[in-house]
Amino acid sequence: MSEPVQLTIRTPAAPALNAKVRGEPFTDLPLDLYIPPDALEVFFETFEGPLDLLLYLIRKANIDILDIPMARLTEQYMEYVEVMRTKNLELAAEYLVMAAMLMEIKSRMLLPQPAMPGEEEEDPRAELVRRLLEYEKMKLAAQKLDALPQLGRDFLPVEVWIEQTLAQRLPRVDVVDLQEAWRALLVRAKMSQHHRVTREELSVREHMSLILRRLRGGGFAEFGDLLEPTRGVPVLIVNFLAVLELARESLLEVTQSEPYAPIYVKLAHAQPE
Amino acid sequence: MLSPSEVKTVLEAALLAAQQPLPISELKKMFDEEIGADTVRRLLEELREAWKERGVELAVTAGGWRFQTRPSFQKYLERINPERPLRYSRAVLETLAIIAYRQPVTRGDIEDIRGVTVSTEVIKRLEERGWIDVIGHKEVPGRPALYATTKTFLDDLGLRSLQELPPLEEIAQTLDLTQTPPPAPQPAPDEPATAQPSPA
Amino acid sequence: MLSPSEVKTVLEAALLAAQQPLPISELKKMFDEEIGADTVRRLLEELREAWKERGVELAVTAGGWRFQTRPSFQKYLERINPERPLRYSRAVLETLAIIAYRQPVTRGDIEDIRGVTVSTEVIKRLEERGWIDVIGHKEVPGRPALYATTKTFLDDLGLRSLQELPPLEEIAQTLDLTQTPPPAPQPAPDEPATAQPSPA
Repeated sequence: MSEPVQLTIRTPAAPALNAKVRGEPFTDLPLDLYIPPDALEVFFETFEGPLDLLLYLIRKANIDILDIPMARLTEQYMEYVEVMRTKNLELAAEYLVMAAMLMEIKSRMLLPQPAMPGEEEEDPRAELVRRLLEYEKMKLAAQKLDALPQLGRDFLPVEVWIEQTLAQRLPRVDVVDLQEAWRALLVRAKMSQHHRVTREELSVREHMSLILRRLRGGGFAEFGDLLEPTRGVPVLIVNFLAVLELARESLLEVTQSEPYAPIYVKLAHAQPE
Repeated sequence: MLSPSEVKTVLEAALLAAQQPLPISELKKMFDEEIGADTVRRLLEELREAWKERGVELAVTAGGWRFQTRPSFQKYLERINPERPLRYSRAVLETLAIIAYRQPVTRGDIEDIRGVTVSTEVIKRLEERGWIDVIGHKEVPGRPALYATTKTFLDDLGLRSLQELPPLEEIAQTLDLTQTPPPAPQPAPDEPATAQPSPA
Repeated sequence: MLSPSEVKTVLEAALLAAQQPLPISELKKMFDEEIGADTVRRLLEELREAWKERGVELAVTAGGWRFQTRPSFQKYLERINPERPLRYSRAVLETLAIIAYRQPVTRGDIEDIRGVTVSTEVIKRLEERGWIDVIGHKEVPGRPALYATTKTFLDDLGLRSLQELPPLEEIAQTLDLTQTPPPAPQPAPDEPATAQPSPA
């Protein structure tokens, strides 16, 4: 299809058209509508769907929307749809559904009318007109909404810095948070089997940390001192287990020069810090 | 006990620092003394008057009182705030209009009015902007979501309530086709050319 | 050509709406006309003077000029800007929990348990808070640091010792993950039943 597209639309006046090609608004369309092929796609893209196209045809031809000449409108609509099809423009299914609807209305208009107006029989066009009017209302409302000053686009909120005199704020953490964190870990890793830590183990681990802290200087400590025997049997046992655990994890070096000599403990490879 | 002018200074500082519009009920909380809502309102009106000639104005929106820059200053401010929201497509704007004026609506309702399918993208953009949200589900098969506009929508457009939305244009006097059509040729209802916002 | 007072109005609006301090070089960009840095500085000084008696002041920081509330107004503002409690991210909380319950641990240990890498940022935040520190190095290749919780940690959480942390078994049981119930009701030897601190 290389020949130019020729559309004839009888139109007495050209009302404002909300269409733009390359940023230039289509204001004055010739009565015999000729659209350059490369502009055609842009032209059709300006329509938001069949209702939008129909509205354009109606308003352009200055048709009374309450008394639509169905034959003429359907014919013009079909011309556009045909152009879209022949130009291989992607034609949304809605355009075809609308075409079918228009034809149906047209054929119902041909049926014998009831003798008197105001009878039960509804105008076959009523539903279409209702939809066109509602859509046009919303289309215009959308333009008005867009014309309202908009935060971020047309004006900015004022939000001055709040100068804090108080100490820097720090996040709060309480025991429940830690509990929740651990619970989350369990749920994720299903590690209950691997990490069954008992209360005793926890105290062992606490004392492991304490012993490491004490030895941090790098020197030796006497095994007996580390056990803190004066703090009672539970502490002594926990400390003993802690030292064993540390030694097992190669964190401590335990030395004894000869049997029954004092046992000394120091950090493995302690480096002066 | 603070003098009225001290109260006004506090109100001004609070509103300048606020992250969102503040209603009078909230502003009152700053003062130990019982200060009536009427007094606060009067002082706010005085403040608004005092800011009249500035680049920033005190406005009232759905959420309360807010300082905001005047649109006429945007041309200066945008040179140092280069990030601006993109303009919305017609699909987004029409969907927004339908939700704003016909809420609560389902996606199906929107599609009926627009005559085309509404993409998820369009709904998502409006949701992400915080302008619409799901307020329930329609009790029909599929229980489709019901959308409505939010307070943020009103705030961002500087509206106090949905009543302040631009009135819908009455395009035809009547939808009732059984009545006699209007005798005069109907003037084209298109908006004047100036009403259409010019794209930047 | 803007008059000096118009320029000042624009400067004020820009600074009130700015999200961060603005240097003079930035402020100058708003004007077509070549307005000298000296002029801008003089106008800013005038603005600063004009705001002297208000709840908001124009201040100069390292990054430039900015409006900020006066510290003396803090007491009013904080009643309506209820500071949302800051929260640590899940990564920080889980890392802290692991160090608390499994100390001394290396970063590798933490990563094993969490199943994801632990960022230096997370460790640093806890160290800066004074809640964890390095108490040694593990004698394995790379000599990774061993982390443990500090006394500050216990103090800040209102604990006398780590044993007052909720027992892990209890946590596990509430999940119904452990098959076998504990053999006997566990009598905590050195701790009254009420010792578990109630979170404030």
